[in-house]
Formats: sequence, structure tokens, C-alpha cells
Amino acid sequence: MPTSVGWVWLVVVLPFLGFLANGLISLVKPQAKSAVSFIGVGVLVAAFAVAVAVVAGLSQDQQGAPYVLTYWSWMTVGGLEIAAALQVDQLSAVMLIVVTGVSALIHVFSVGYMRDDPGYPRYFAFLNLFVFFMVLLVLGASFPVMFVGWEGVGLCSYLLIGFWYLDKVNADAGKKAFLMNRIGDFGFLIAMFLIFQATGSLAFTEVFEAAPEAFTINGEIITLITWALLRGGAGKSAQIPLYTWLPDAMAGPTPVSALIHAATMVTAGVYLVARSNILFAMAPVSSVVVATVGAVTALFAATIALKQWDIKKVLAYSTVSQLGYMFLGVGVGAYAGGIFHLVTHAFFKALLFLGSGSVIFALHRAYHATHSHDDAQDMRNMGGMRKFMPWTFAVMWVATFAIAGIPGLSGFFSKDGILAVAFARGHDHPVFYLLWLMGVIAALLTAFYMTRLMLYTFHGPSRTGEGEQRHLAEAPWVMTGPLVVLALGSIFAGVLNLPHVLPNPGWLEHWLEPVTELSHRYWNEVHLAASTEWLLMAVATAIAVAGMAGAVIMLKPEKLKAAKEAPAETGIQKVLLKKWYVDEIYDALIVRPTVWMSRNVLWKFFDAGVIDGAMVNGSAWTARAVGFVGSAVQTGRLAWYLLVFVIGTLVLLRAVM
Amino acid sequence: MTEFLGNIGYNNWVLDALLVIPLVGALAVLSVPAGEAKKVALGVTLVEFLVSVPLWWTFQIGTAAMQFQHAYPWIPGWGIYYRVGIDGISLLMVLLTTLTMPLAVLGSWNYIKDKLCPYYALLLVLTTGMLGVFVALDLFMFYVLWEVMLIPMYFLIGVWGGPRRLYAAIKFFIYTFVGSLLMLVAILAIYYMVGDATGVYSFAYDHLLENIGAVGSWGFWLFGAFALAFAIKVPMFPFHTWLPDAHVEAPTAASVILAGILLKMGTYGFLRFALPFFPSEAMHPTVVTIVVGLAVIGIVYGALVAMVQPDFKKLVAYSSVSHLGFVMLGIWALTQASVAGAIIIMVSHGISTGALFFLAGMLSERRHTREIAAFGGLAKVVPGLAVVLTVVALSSIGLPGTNGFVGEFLVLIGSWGPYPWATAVAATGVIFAAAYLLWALQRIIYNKLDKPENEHLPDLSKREILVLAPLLACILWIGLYPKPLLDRIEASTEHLITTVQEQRASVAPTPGSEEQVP
Amino acid sequence: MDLLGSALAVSAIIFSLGVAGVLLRRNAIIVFMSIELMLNAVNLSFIALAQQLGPEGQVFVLFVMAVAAAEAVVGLAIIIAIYRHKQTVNLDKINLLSG
Amino acid sequence: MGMAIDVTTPGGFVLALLPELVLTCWMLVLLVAVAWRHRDEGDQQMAGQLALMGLVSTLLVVLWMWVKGAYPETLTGMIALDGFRYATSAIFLIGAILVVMLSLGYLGRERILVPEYYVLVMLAAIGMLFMASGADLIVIFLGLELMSMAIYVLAGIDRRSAFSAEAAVKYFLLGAFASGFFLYGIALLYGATGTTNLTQMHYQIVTLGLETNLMLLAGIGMLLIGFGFKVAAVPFHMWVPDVYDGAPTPITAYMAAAVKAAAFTALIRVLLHALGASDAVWMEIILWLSVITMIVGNLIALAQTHLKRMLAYSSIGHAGYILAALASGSERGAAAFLFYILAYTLMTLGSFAILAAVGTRGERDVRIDDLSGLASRRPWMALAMTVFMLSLLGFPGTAGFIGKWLVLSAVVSADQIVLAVLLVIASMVSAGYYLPVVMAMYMKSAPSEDAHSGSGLIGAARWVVGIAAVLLLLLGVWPNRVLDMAADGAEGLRPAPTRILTD
Repeated sequence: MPTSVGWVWLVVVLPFLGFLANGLISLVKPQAKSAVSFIGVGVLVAAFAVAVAVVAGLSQDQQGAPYVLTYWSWMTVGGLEIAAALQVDQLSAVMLIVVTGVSALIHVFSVGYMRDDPGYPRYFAFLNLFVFFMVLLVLGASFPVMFVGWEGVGLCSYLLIGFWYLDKVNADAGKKAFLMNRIGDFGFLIAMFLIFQATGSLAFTEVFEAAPEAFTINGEIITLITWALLRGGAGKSAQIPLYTWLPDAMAGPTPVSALIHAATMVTAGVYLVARSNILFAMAPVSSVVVATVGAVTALFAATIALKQWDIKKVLAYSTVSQLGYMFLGVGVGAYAGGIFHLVTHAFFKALLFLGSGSVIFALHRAYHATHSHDDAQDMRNMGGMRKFMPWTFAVMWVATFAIAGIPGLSGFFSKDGILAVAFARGHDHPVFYLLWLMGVIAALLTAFYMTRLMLYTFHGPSRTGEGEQRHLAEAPWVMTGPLVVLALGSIFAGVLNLPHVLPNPGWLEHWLEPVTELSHRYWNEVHLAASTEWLLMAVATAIAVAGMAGAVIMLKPEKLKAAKEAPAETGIQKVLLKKWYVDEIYDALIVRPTVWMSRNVLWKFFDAGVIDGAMVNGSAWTARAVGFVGSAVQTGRLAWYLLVFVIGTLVLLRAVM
Repeated sequence: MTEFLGNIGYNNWVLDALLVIPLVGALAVLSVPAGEAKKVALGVTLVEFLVSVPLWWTFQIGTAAMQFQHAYPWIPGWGIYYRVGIDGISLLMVLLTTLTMPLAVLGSWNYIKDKLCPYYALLLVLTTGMLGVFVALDLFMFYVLWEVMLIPMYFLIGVWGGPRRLYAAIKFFIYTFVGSLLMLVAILAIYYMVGDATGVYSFAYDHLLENIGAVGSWGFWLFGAFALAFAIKVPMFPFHTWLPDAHVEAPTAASVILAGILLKMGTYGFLRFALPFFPSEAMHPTVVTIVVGLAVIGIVYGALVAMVQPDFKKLVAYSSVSHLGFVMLGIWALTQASVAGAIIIMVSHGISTGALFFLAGMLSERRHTREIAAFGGLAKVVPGLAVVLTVVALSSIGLPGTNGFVGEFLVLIGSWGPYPWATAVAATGVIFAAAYLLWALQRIIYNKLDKPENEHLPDLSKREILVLAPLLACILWIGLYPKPLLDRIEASTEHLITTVQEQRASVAPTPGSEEQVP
Repeated sequence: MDLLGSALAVSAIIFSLGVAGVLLRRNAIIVFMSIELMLNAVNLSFIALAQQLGPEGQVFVLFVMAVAAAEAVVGLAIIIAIYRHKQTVNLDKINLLSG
Repeated sequence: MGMAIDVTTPGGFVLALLPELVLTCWMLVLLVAVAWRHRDEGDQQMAGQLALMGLVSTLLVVLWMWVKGAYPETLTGMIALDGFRYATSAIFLIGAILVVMLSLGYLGRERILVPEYYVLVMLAAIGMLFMASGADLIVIFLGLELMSMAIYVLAGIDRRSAFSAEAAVKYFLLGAFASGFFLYGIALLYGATGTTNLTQMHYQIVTLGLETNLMLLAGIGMLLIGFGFKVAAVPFHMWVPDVYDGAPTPITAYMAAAVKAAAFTALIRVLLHALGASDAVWMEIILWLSVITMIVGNLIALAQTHLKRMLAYSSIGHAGYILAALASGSERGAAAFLFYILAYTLMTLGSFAILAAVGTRGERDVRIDDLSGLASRRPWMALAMTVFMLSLLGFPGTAGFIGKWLVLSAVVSADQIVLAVLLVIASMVSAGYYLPVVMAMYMKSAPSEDAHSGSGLIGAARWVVGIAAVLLLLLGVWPNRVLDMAADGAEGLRPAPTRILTD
């Protein structure tokens, strides 16, 4: 084992130390901001450095086998052995770099973004804690250890969404995120139980090794397991039907949205599927379900993104949609493709969020200066921001091109990779053509709504109030710096996994080979003629251009009115703005009935009424009532006593004789 | 260290000392002025704790035999002895008790304002009672202590409790009394049946266990009597309605002890008596269906009802119903993992729920109400308390890395094999748990700080930190490294499982059991 | 029917009459007299039985007579006591204590 | 081996009846004394102390005989000389002693200036002693009547109270009525077996095969009715609440404890000793009596608001428990009875003593709620009352529990599990009225500042309460010695048929 791989525990421990230190500061001396920044960012940079060293060590290694580093025995009972162990392999390496790298950048950005917030130390403590759990998630060597990270990131997400907890909306959103995640985690748990029952282990290496013998292809058990895992992944990665928490999660500080709800945590579901690729490969039906869920989500979320006015909500639905792509990717067996999109998405979506954060930051400061209470996130209050924020404006366009799929940028390659495989699978079953088509339409919508976002935000006249405009300014360098780095990533990350028709293709695919090869024999080889591949790329380009052009032609930023003066939406527009009323439907069908039933039926009627009232107090009351009757029979009249006596006598004598 | 302990004969007197120290302490507390009572009580419970701590190391891992065992005649004419001894399961319960008691005293420090001497004396008497139940190896002694414990608790609730304390106290008493009296009849019946069969009339646990075959066809009734007594104590749905009332009205320390230790006596009773004595009855398909069904219903029902409680303590009380459902499920699944998990939950529920009750007490000490709606935005005012409350709530939710997860996970994964459907339903408990606790958390420490009374509350005092810190440490310790605990209970659980399965096979081979072999 | 049988039957009848008197009358004195009637009915049985079974029964009768005399003393005294309070010996009116 | 007594010799006869004779002498002395000195409170105290001396010396005699292990040389005497007699006699005398101690202050407080009171207490005690020692139905009948008549008078001893007088009338008329049945029962048994001697009766039943003889059965039934009345078995219990309620409290305690114990003693001796061969008949009856007595007593007690009536009904419930012990038809049951009745005597006397102390303005009117706040005003009194209540409830740690444990043991060992279950269910119900007493004392605050200011234990009553409470706790934790004594006392009570036959 390369020496540096052995350092991997540092990547886990460093953020945790940061959390402890910052947590302590937040309780003891909250005004020590510079120390907080130093610790918070420092541990991340250090963790990133160690991560690079670990991956470098791994890359020099020729064995290709995963390294499992066991630290202590966690739960050992009977046949169950779960160790506190980390696993370093090609897949976790990729994730490690992305997580620590993007996190480090976002930490830096946060130094600027959050500098005036009274909860500054707490913020960094939570952010550090998040990185700790995220690293644990990607490094965990078994399902339960991964689950620790899995739930941990959910917790941090909860804490950070509700960061401004004094506002009920934020606290609600955090709770909703945690609960939705938990619903998914239920699936994760069930999957673990099934896996343990079938293979007798929960460690990745052992499970995957045992899988070919333990399961039959398309068997009942494996299908159940993968369904359950999918449920877990869908919760974490905001797929239908558990996606509604993610848009609400925008209630948290914007860097949090960028880090947790775009770049890292929400991709955990994709990671989970990729990690368990052999299980999914052995359950083709589940894979199709994964792909379908992904494609439908991609399309569905994109439609909602079309009509959102809140800049972060647009990005949130965009994230849901892009996550759908990743699911589509891993669902069609393009595990490397899914991970690839995960990586590129981490760059450009983080960039978009941070960019929007930068805009919001500027607007917020302006409103703060004029004591206005207008919504700093509503695009109708923006417009013409390019004048004030040139850097932000530039990098946001880069990201928009990337996500829209303009050739040469990272998003083009990653999205195309997934769609190409989906198309190729059409050979096996026509349903994949349909999925491909949905992906393409979603891509069209993506290009459209992203352009819409850019147009309304940066172009046209400024709809920000006159007074406020004086206060609008570009963000400080601690914020723009990370943006630039991410922009570079968004542009160039594509080279990681170029299509086969280009030179140096498929580097990431090759790198992940040791992890994904397990599943190779269950999937048909993907065959795409070079011409088809070129054709698909052309289609993708056309779609992207069409979407963007359509937006430019159809939308008139100059005619838009500020939020306060805007007319109410009607018809399908309103339905889209209200997100197809999914939240309301969930609320009416699940949440309210559950609470109502719990309160009125279970508690007040059954618990207090039937059990406690009728049975417990009822029996006490009955006994007492009988007692009162008996007491009333005791009339005090001797004649009656004598009568009872004689009746007793007769009965007794009858019994004796 | 071990040498020193050997020299002073630690193993020979430790259990007796644990039972005697609190009683002596109680007399001492009664004889000092009121102001000193709590200090004396704290001292006594600390001594008690220190005396118990070496058990952790002197306890021999890897054997299921009762350790530190010895007996003195009590009513020898009736085969009644003072017989004590512990195995891994009792060890954890004993240590949980001795750990909880000093905290309970500390937690009552300012909360209890009048009749101090009797209060602390009762706490100490209660300690003896609880420890006695966990170490007794004589059914008569077990029964006596099981009942005697009711009295201090009855007074603690009834004298120092909340507004509806009278109702809660008598309900608690009669509920428990109902179950335990039938158990008394069952104990006597076993005594005579075994005595008639063997000629040796004795209440010794071992003796009765060995010859339990003598009860013959009465097994079901006897099991039923034991099961009812324990089920009420657990409390299993639908015998749980004493719990919310008792919890809500009891003073903080009593709630902590109730939740932390008293409830465990029910599950302990199942592990120690009901299952080993009546394996074939307990594992009869009908009984299994009922118990597992009630356990699962309890999990979901407790959680749902907890969700809508306006009173924080009541919420925690119903959450106990839910958690103890997991324990029952784990015990009945009868696999290594599930039983070990059940025992871990017994310990960790004691810690987490204990901590929650402490926190509820601290909140109501500050605001003189337990209504969740009376709070809001406290994280801003009392950040320390908010942090602790969050951590404890998360442990109660079963967040991985905390004690709650280890137990629930082991129970569920162990129960999956025998009862997949029930386990699946039980696993939804993790969702509901998150629902009720996070909602409560939100309404207490988050949301708008809109009540003026809440604006100037003091944060945790040093004493309160002292109460909570050990619990927090345990939460993380058991969450991250439960191996020492698991090691200590492994032999006992294994023994339990094999005994039950062997006896079940030998006593009454049911047609169903052969089918289950593959 | 032999003599013993008839004596026992008469005794049983008298005893029943006594019980009936106790049940039906409300005057304490008369009730008490009915009780005395019961005792004497039993005495009749004793005497009849003693004829066959030996002297124990006759001895018993003497004791019963003594007891009955004592009982009459105590009983009448008690009835007088209640009469002082209530100015009546109607048992239906003597029901301060009930419930 | 103990001391053999030949009752056929005058000396032996005197020895056999020594306790009764001693007590009778004391009673006569006292009677003479109060004939001369009956004017003021001082005279009354003197009478009480004399009575106390008489009872204590009799107790010593009984214990002496027990320790000596006096036994009869011939088996068929009229006087029993066995452990059961000594044990029960001792318990009656303890009861009587405690009652006298209780009365010393009570009579003065209630202004009942009747020194003959103590004579009557002693007379009743003599009756009880005869009931314990009677090995012949004649002796038992005489003892019963002697005891009853003394108690009739005692119930009405408070001449100024209409309640007292009413209690006396009710008790007297019903008691005399029941005596009629009792006597008829004896006549029938005599008719069936030709004897009134218990041992001979057993012999006759076994040798003549009279187990199901109609006359015998009728006799058993009548006898059970007579005893059922005295022990307050439902449905012959109707007098109990009213009489207990109306009688002066020490006398109520006396009736609840010693009188009932004496009736049980005679009943057990008759059933086990004489009618053991017909146990199939009476066990069934006793079982049913036990069940309805427990249930009715406990349920009605639940509805009571006044302490005195509650205790009265509770004593019916306890009669049910003791009947359950009898229903086992074994010496184990008799041993259980012995222990139980001792514990019961202590706790009943204790709780009535507290009632008397609290009820300075009339015990009849003391509601359970009137005890509110007693714990803070009279902590020791409240503590003692708690012990009594818990003991009555049969809670572990008190003698009441050991007693109930023994009863249950007897029942279970006789394979009457259903009865055992009913018994514990009845006990559960009883928690519903014993606990509120504790609750009122400790958990409710006093209604007014001066509540309980007048209440307090007077003089010797303090000792009664103290001794009872301590003994109850002691016997609850360390009952060994008394258990042995109870087992010893019950031994040989039920003669084995073979032993009689070979005699």
C-alpha cells in the first residue's frame, strides 16, 4: 500500500477537528471570526492536500485492488461484523477530490459571504462537520459506515438549511429535508438488511465479491435490494418522488446550497448506485427503473425550473434535473458517465450557485443599506446586473454554457456521454430510446431556463430600485476568486472523459475500471458507430443552441416588471410556478392526514379514549360503580339484612345437600 | 488495580455493598439537616457509582455464568435465600443504574425545594430496589424488590410531582401492581410444581430454571402472568397509558429514573425470566405473532402519538413506548444481533431519554411549563442547552454515530431474518422518530423568539453541564465504540438464545419448528 | 314415622316458624322472641336425639337454656337502650347506620 | 417432648384450663374492684391497668404452656392441648391487650365512664380462649356465646350514642339469630355422629362412612352459616359495616381482629379436626364464600368515603382472604391463617388506633380526605398509618405481604390457581382504597392551618401504634421465627385417618 494512502484518516479527522474547534468558539467566543476563518478554511485546504496525496499514491499503484483500512471493530455480534473502516479506491478517490476541492473553494467563498452574520462560527462549524460526514460517506468501507456519513450529511444539511432558524420557513425546510432523507434512508436500511441476509456481510469488498454467487440475475432479492437502495438514493439525491425538499432547502445560506445541495451531498445517491454497480447490474429491471426515475425527474424538474422567479429555486430545480441525468447515466450502466456528470456538475452548479450567491449578496447589501424589505432572490428585482458585477456575470455565463451543453465545455461532454449510452441501449430495448428522448427534451429546457435566468438577472434594464442601485457592487475577491477557479473547472473538466471519437478518450472511465468492471459482464457492451456518435453530438449541440436561442428570442427582459408590480400568473404558468402543486398534494394526502390521524384518532380517541378511558379508567370506574351499588344495598334496615342472611342460608344449604 | 481489588475481596462483597450503601445512605440523609441532604445523597450515590465501576473490569468476559454470586439464608424454611449474582445483561443494567443515580441527584439539586430529606432518602431507597431487581437470583427476592420499588416511586411522583400527580401516582402504582400480583401467583405455582416434582422447594433461579419442565401444561398461563407483569412495566402497547401520566407528573429525577431504569426492568424480566423459563410458550407462533405485532404497533403508534403531543415530557414518554417496542422486537427475534441490540437499546434509551428528561426538567425549571408551544427560538438565548438538546434528540432519533443507532440497527438487522415484514414496519419508526423529535426541536429551539418570557433565560449552569456531560459522553462512546458493551453481553445473549432454542426443541417440539430449520 | 323422626320434624318446623317470625316481624321484642323459639326448637332436637345417642344432648340443652337466659338479659337491656334513644323498638325505624 | 397432661385428674384439668382460669380469676377480681370503685376517671384507669395485668399474665401462661409443649395424654378430651390453641390464644390475648391499651385514653376522651368495660373485654377474651381450646362443640358454643354476649354489650357501651345503641341492637339480633343456626348445626352433627367431641366425631365419620350423610351435611351447612356470620363472610356480613361503624372504635378493632380470629379458630378446628373427612363438601363451600367475600368486601370498600366504614368493608375483604386459606383444607392453610391473623390483628388495631386519634370530633365522621396533610403535621402517625395501609394491602416488606404470601401458597399448593388469581385481583382492587389514605396524608395539603391540631395518640395508644408498626415491618422482613411458630401451631391439626383408626 502506498504510504500516502495510509494518511487518508487525516482527511476525515481534519474537518472534524475543525468542527470541534469552531463549535467551541461559537459557544464560548462567537466574535472570534478570524480564528474561525483560519481554522475553517485551513482544515479544508489541509484535507484537500492530503486527499491529493492519497489519490496520487493510489494512482501510482498498479494493483488496482481497493485498500481497506480498518481502525476498530464497531459492531461485532454473532455473524455480524462491522468495522470502522475506510476504503480507498478509484471511485472514492474521485469523490474525495471533488468533495474536498469544491468544499475548500466554497469555504473560501463563505468567508466573504457570511462575514457579517452573527452565526459565523456556527456556520463554519456546521460546514466543517458536513465535510467530515461527506468524506466519511465516500470513504466508508461498508454500507453501515457509509450510512454514518449518509445520515450525517443529512443532519448537516438540516442544520444548515435551518441556519437562520429564527425564521420558521427555514426551520421547516430543514426539517422537511431531514424527513425526506429519512424516508429514503429507510430504503437504505432495508437494503442493508437484505444484503446482510443474503451475503452475510456488509463490507463493500465482501458483498460485491459474494454477489455473483449470492444472487441470481433479476432475482427477487436483488431486485428488492436495488429498489431499496434506489429509494435511499432518491431521497438523498432528490429524485421523484422525494425531491420536494431540495427546492425548499434553498432557505439555507447560498454557499450551503452550492456545496451541499448541488455539488456534493445530493450526488450521494448517484455515488451509491455507482458504488453498488454490480448489484444494479444484476437487477436489470431496477436499472431501468433507476434510469426512468432519472429521466422523468430530469424532465419534470426542468419544466418547473422554467417558471421560477427565485433565482435559487431555478438553480435548485436545475439541480434536481441534472441529478436526474446522473441517475439516468448510472441506470443505463454508464457508471463512469454518471460519475463524470457528477464531477462536471459539481463545478458548474457550484459556480452557478456561488454566482447567484454573489448576486444575492450584492442585492442584499443594497437592500440592507436602504432598509428595503424586497426579495433579494427574486429575479424580477434584478436585471442589468452585468454593469455592477462583471466578474460574476462572466463566470455565470461560462457555467450556463457548460450546463446548457455548448460543445467544448465540460457539461457538453458529460451530458452527451450519458445520452449516448442511453441511446445505445436502445438496441437492447426500445424503452431506452424514450428515455433518451426525455433526456434530450430536458436538455432543451435546461438551455432555455438557464438562459432565461441569465437574461433576467444580468441583461436588460435594472429593476432594482433607484436608491439601491448606488449600493450594488462586485463581491470581494474571496468570493470572486473561488468563482474563477470553478469556472476553469467548468470549462476544462470535460477532458477527464472525452468521447471515443476524440483523442485521449475515456480517461475517467478507464480510471474507474477497477470499480465498475464488476458489473461489466452483466451489461452488454455499448456499441456506437463513430458516425452515430458524431450525430448525437450534433443533435446535442443543436438542442443546446436552440434552447438558448429560443430563450433569447422569446423572452423580453426589458418588459419584465419588478416583483411588487408583477401581475399574478395564470393557467399553466401558475401551475409551473407552483411546482405542479406537488408540495400541496403531499401535504394534503400524507402530512395532514397523518398528523390529523395521530392527534384525533390515535391519541385522543384511541389512547386517551379507548385504552385509557374505556379500559383503564373504565375498569376503575366500573369497580367503583359496583361498589356504590353494593353500598346502596346496605340500607341499614335489619329486615333486609335478615332476608339476605336467610337467602344466603338457603343457597348454602342447597349447595351442601 | 485488579490485584488490589482481589486483596480487598472486592468480588465477594461488591453486590452486597451496592445494595447496602444506599440504604445506609438513606438513613444518613434522613438524619441530617435539610440543607445537607442533597450533598449527602450525592456523596452516597457517587460512592455507589465508584464501588460499581470496577465491576466493568473484574467482570469476566466470555462466560454466561452468573458472576459475583453468593447467597445467605433469608427464610430458609421456604427455600428463600438472599441470592445475588450478575451476568453481562445485569452488569450493564447495574452500571446504568449507578451512573444514573448521581446524575439524578444532581438534576434535582434546585428543582426540589421542599421536604428535601425524605426526597433524597427515597431516591436512595429506590436505588437499592432497582439494583436488587437486577442482581436478584431468587424469585422471591426478585418479586419483593420488584414491588418495593413501587413505593419510593409512588411517593416521588405523588409528593413532588406536577399538578395531576395524585392521579398519575395511583395509576402508576395500580397498573404495575396488577401485573406483578399475577406474577406472584405464577412464581408460587412454579415453586410448588418444581418442588413437587423434585422434592426440593426453593426459589433459586437456577433450580427453577433447570426443572421448569415440571410446570407441564400450565406453562402458557404462567408465561402469561410473567409476560403481563413485564409488558406493563416495559410498557408494551396497549399497556402503556400509565407511562405518559407518570412521566409528565413526576419530578425530573423520577422521570429520568422511570425512563432510564424502571422501564428496563420489564425487558430485563423478559430476558431473565419469561424467555428462559417458558421458551416453547414464548416462541409459540401465536405468542410470537402477538408480541411481535404489539412491539411493532408500539413502535409506530408510540411515534405517531408522540408527534402530536403538546407537552414535551409526554412526547418523550410516548417516544419511550416506541423505543421499547424495538427492544421487544429484538428480544423476540432471538438472534445474536437482535438481542444484543435490544440490550444496547435498553442502555442507550436510558441514557438518551434520561438526558431528554433532564433537559425537559431544565426547560421547565426556567419557564415553569413543559408546553412545547411556550418555547421557540431558544437556540438564540440558550445556545448551550440547544446544542445538547439537539445532540440528545439526534441520539434518540438514532443518528448513526450515536448510541441510538447502534441498538436500533442491531435489532433491525437481527430481526430481519426471522420477521422481515415486522422489521420493515419497525424500520419506519426511524422516520417517525425523526418526525416527532425534529418537530419538537424546531418548536423549542428554532422558530421565532416571539415570547418575551423566553428572552432572558440563563444558559446551562456548571451543575447542569456536569449532569449532561457524562450522558453525552456515553451517547458518543456507545455510538462509536460499542464493542466493550457487546463483548460483555455476548456470552449471556448467546447462552440465552441457545437455552431458549434447545429447551424449545426439547420441551415441546412444535410442528412449525421443523419447517423453520432451513 | 318413628318418634325421633317426628320430633326432629316438629323441631325443624318450629325452627322455621322462628325464622319466619324473625323475618316477618318488625318489633324488636317479637323478633327476639322468635329467636328464642328457634333455640328451643333446637333444644327439642337435642332432647330427641339424646334419647338414642346418650346424655351429651341433654347436657347441651341445659347449657343452651342457660345461654338463652343470659341472652335474654343482655338482649332486653340492649333493646331498652335503643328505646331510650329512639322511643321505639320498630326495627324499620332503627337505621341510622347504613351505606 | 413436651409436658404431658392427664386431664382426667383434677390437677391435670386445672393445668389444661390454666389460661382460662387465670383470666377468669382476674376478671372476677376486676369485677369486684369496679363494683366498689366506679366513680371517676381514676377508677377507670385502675380498672384498665388491672385488666392489662390480667391479660398479660394470661398471655404469659399461654406462652409457658406452649414453650413447655403441653399435650394431652388422652386424645378425646373436651379441651385441646396443642400448638394451635396456644398460638391462637396468644393472638387473642395480644389483641385484647392492645385493645385495652387503646381504650385507656380513649374512654376518657370520649367520656365513657364505665369501668365494667374492661370486665366485658376480659369476658370476651375468656370466651375466645374457650373457643381456641374447645375440642368439643359444647365448649366452643359456650365460648362463642360468652364472647358474643360480652361484645353485644360492648358495642352498645356508649350509652349516650344512638349509633352505639343501634349497633348493639343490630349485632345482637343478628348474632342471636345466627346462633340459632349454629346451634341447630351442632344438633344435626350430634344427631349424625352421636357425639359433640371433635375427635370422636372424626372417628365416627371415618368408621361409619358418614362423609356424605345428609344430616351431617345439613349440620355442616348450618355450622358454616353460624361461623360465616361471626367471621363476616358474604352474604352473612350485612351487620359488619353498621356495627363496626356504630361501636366505639376500640371495640370495632376488637371485633375486627380478635373476635373474628376466634371465630376462625373454632371454624378451622371444627372443619379440619372433626370434619376433615368431608372436606370435599366444605372446601367447595368455603371456596365460594371466600370468592364472594373478597370481591364484595373490596368492591364496596372502594365506594366508601369514610375511613371507619372503609376499614369495616376492608375487614370483610380480609375475611375472604382467610377463607381462601381455609379453602385449601390443609395444615398449610391453617398455618397461613395463624400468621395472617397475627398480622391482621396488628394492622387492624394499628389503623383503628390512628382512626381514634384522628377522630377527636367523632371517628364516624372521619373522611379519608380528612387525613390530608397529616404527614406534615404528624409525621410519625402518618408513617405508621402508611405501614398499616401497605400491610393491609399486602405489600412486600410488611407482615401483610408475608401473610398474603402464605395464603397464596396454601391456595396454590392445593392447586386452586383460579382462587389464587381471584385473590390477587381482589388485592388489586383493594389498592384502590388503601392508597388514597396514603395519598391523602402525604400528597394533599392540610385543608386548614389548625387541621390535625387536636389529633394525637393518647398515652398507651402510642405504644399500640408503635408496637404494631414495628412488628409489622419486622415480620415483613424477617418472619422466620413466627413462620416456624405458625407451622408448629398448625401441625397435627388435621388428623390423619389412619392415626385415629389405629388408636
